[in-house]
Amino acid sequence: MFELNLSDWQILLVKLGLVLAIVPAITLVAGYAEHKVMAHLQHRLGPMYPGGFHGWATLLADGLKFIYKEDIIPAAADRKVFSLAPLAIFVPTVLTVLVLPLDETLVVEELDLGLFYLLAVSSISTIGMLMAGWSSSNKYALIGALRAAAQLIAYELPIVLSAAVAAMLAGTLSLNGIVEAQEWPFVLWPPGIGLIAFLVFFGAGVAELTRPPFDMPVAESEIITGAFTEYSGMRFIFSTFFPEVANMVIISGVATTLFLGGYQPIVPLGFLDAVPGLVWFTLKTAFMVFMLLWIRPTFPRLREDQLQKFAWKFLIPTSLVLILAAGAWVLYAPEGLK
Amino acid sequence: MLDERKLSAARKRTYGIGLLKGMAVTLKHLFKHNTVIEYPDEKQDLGPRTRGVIALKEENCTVCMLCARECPDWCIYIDSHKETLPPKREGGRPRKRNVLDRFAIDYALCMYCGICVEVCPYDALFWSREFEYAEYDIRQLTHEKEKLSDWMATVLPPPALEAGAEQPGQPVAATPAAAAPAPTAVAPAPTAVAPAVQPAGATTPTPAPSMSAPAETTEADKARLPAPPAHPAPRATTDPEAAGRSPEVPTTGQETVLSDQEKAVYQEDPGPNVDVPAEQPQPVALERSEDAEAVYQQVLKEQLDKGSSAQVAEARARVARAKAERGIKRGPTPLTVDKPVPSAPTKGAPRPEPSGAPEAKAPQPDPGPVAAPAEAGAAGSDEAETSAPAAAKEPAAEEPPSAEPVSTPDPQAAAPAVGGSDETPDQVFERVLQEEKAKGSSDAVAQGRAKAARVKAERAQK
Amino acid sequence: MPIAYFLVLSSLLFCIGVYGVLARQNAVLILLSIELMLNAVNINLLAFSAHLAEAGVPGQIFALFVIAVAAAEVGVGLAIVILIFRNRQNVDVDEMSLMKW
Amino acid sequence: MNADVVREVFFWGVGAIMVIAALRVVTTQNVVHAALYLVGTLMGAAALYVLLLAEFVAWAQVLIYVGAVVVLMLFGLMLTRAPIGKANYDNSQRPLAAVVAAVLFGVMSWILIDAFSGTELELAGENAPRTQDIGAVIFSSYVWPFEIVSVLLLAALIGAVMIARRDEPEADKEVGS
Repeated sequence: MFELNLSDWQILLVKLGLVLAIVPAITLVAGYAEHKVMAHLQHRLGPMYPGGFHGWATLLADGLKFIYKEDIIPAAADRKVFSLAPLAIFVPTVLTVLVLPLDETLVVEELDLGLFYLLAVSSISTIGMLMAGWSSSNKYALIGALRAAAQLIAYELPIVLSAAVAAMLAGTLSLNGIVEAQEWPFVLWPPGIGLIAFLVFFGAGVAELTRPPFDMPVAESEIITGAFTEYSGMRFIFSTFFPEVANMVIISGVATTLFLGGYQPIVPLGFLDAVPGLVWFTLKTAFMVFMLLWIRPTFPRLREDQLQKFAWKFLIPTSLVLILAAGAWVLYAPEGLK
Repeated sequence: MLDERKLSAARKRTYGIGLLKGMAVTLKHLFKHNTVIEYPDEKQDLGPRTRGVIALKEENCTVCMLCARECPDWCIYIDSHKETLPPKREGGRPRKRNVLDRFAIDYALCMYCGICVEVCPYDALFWSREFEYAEYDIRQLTHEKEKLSDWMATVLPPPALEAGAEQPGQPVAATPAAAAPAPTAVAPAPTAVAPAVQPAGATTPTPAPSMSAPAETTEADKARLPAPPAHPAPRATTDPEAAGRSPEVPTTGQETVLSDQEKAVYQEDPGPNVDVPAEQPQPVALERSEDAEAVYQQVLKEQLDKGSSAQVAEARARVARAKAERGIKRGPTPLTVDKPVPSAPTKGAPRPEPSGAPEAKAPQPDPGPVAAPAEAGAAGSDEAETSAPAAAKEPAAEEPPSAEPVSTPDPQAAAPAVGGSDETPDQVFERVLQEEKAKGSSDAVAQGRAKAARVKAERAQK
Repeated sequence: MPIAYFLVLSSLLFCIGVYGVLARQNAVLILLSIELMLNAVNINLLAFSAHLAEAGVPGQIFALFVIAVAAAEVGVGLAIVILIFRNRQNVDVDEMSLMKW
Repeated sequence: MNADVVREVFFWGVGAIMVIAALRVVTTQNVVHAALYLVGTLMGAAALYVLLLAEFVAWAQVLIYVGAVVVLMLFGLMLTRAPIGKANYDNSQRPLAAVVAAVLFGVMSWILIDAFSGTELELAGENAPRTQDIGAVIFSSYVWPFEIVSVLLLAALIGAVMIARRDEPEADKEVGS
């Protein structure tokens, strides 16, 4: 190995550069998986041509196409806000990746408050949605933005609350600490609480992604592409495709970290320890991504009121009860069971 | 009855199970083989009636504009001009015919409703299965008539008739006149369409002339003239191409299936150059007009006697009754022969007149109107003089199709004179102006018509 | 690092907030200005918390309480604004003369 | 580079952004822009909290202020009236308000500088309070204020719902629920 003498901020820059390179790459892979998995779930083939082998280069071709597309800003739009909105969506997405522990030591920036940071940063993108929708000067965009904001705020709560359950059980907000605190059989322990918290987190996560069946904010049959109706070219990519797919991976990664034991081996067998944690993390995250891809073509879109009802009348009460249960478990569970 | 409470209770019991079931369904499909046809590499066998592209049989087009008018998208563009043909016989009337200059369909606008194909009374438009005509430039999607004609080669034959359906050509074959078409049947059919178009074609397949022979059409038109003017035979799916058809064989070239009503029309007033079918189904029209119900019964009986299926017979009888009722209501008012249709029969249109065509069938119960279009069409022919007496009986007679255009009140009728006389355009202008004034037209109208006549005359000179 | 930096910045933000509250007539903009003032207070609290580190973290806790109260204030404030807008199609505080007789 | 210099540069950069954004909040003639400029101030404040070793408060600021309060504000603006382009949102007291604010700032900063001019902050990482200290203090010494704040939040929640709720008795009977 070579030795490099880098100061702290230089290391930080290198890490940022790596993240900025790797996140889009992972997004491309996940986007391609989305095309293919969804196609096969629907008896289709998905992209077959670009790149030769099963259309592996489809998204590269798509990206090229979007780069070459004209960047249109509507005449009546608020230009400044309109151009900044994709940034306000894209940057928080990248920033969330920084704290995900891919392995025991493989984490860009290990924060004491990892979980809190993650939840805080990911909540910023809501503003980007509102900016995009309002500045487009388009009623569909505005309706889409308001729907998106209402949905993101509503589902932020069950996400935070169910993540709090994980933090309570682990006794820390550090993501590494949460992973370490989990033991086989991860989700199923403590009985009931873990699994339900995981399901609540997962359900709210699907809604946070504004993916089907919770894609009212971008329901194309009513409001075209919602807040991004007026976007084109790279701005469109950075405000819709990229955050959606990247967030899909990130939510899966967070769910893996919080509930599925992160980089720990799936079953506690001695010889499996030889496998690097990154592999386990990748496997589990890929499984979660597959679940998300599986859900998408399976269920029909909810109505806006059903969507809100699901959040406020089902997920939030459930997660509040879970918090009580988790507290009781932490305080009163016999020492042998914990 | 569904008990709502039970239902909701059942829903509650299975809360979440439905979601899992749905997931199971999609998962099952993940492992099934795909059903995709990888289009450019493999092609699906499209149904024979696929609406791919509309083909134009140019020779059949009479520029009646029905397709352009009915098109919901207004994607059909038709330009035409009138040509004056010399009279066929000495002393006859010069004839006019529409010549198609441009026929274009803008497939960028077309929504493939097929209405143009449906309304075309002369079978000039067909569906073809071809669909791969995408272009890089949207302007290329406007297919001009050459391209539209090229699609004709890809038009499939019509589907076989239903069992028990009336075979095309049967009634015609029953007439003595049917003997005549024999020679035409022998003629080779140059287009891919013709043979296939008539499944029962043994008796009547009409030879289609080569589609790319506009030059011949003048001759062909002459030959086609005697075709029954009032009966475009919309049911005939073949191309009723008349080239090589003798003037004496009016109906046979088309495997035209004449319904009884139609035949009845012939018999009432066959027109000068229509061979009356020998079958003589009795000119019952006069009686029929008395009572719609009687008409119904009569037609039903006739049809059944003829061997039509019960359904067909009933349908025709109903049509007859409806027409009879309408005819009674309307009374023997003249049909709109004097309506200034683009190519009124009086101008010697060599083809059956579209505007007259539908009406010709209508007035079956009422002999009065029936004769009008039939004659009007006939009057346009070179044998117009022979029909003059008949025409005189009709309201249309106020516009006698004589060779003397000076007296014609029809504004458009001014035109025939142009080709026929040696007047200079200015003379034509003056003359028409005088005529119009004499007729009592307003100054503006008279001026306009006169100018139009002059322009036509100028064009004719060139 | 002099604590005065933070304190002066805090007072500057606070005064900007005061100006906003006094000079604006749109109710939502007044709410925004109040948020500015609350933030100035928070900076102040945290600066002193850092200054008095040996006393523990009461400054941070108070900042958290301020944030929580601010959230509650915004919730109720916006509800009032929306109610007024619904009744009067206007959120101008100058025209809110409901209490005047 | 000296850590103190870095901190100072960081402070001046962030402080400048905050002040400019705050000034735009109170002067811009576009309500949505005002709310978005407020985001700049709030994020700057969060950055300063990190500088002041209050990481937990910083992320709480981002989560609650940026993620919820500003979004709520924007929501409220768009539900009331938020035209693109300029409109007048100032009243006639602008000069007076400016004078008041300037005087207030003058007095406050004079007092503050006078009182704390020599005081230096120790911002090195080693004596930073840990998050678990905050938790421990909140749930011991400050448990009553904490409970009161939670009741306040609940009251605000219910109050907001009751105020903003439309009095339509018909709408209460929801179909099929």
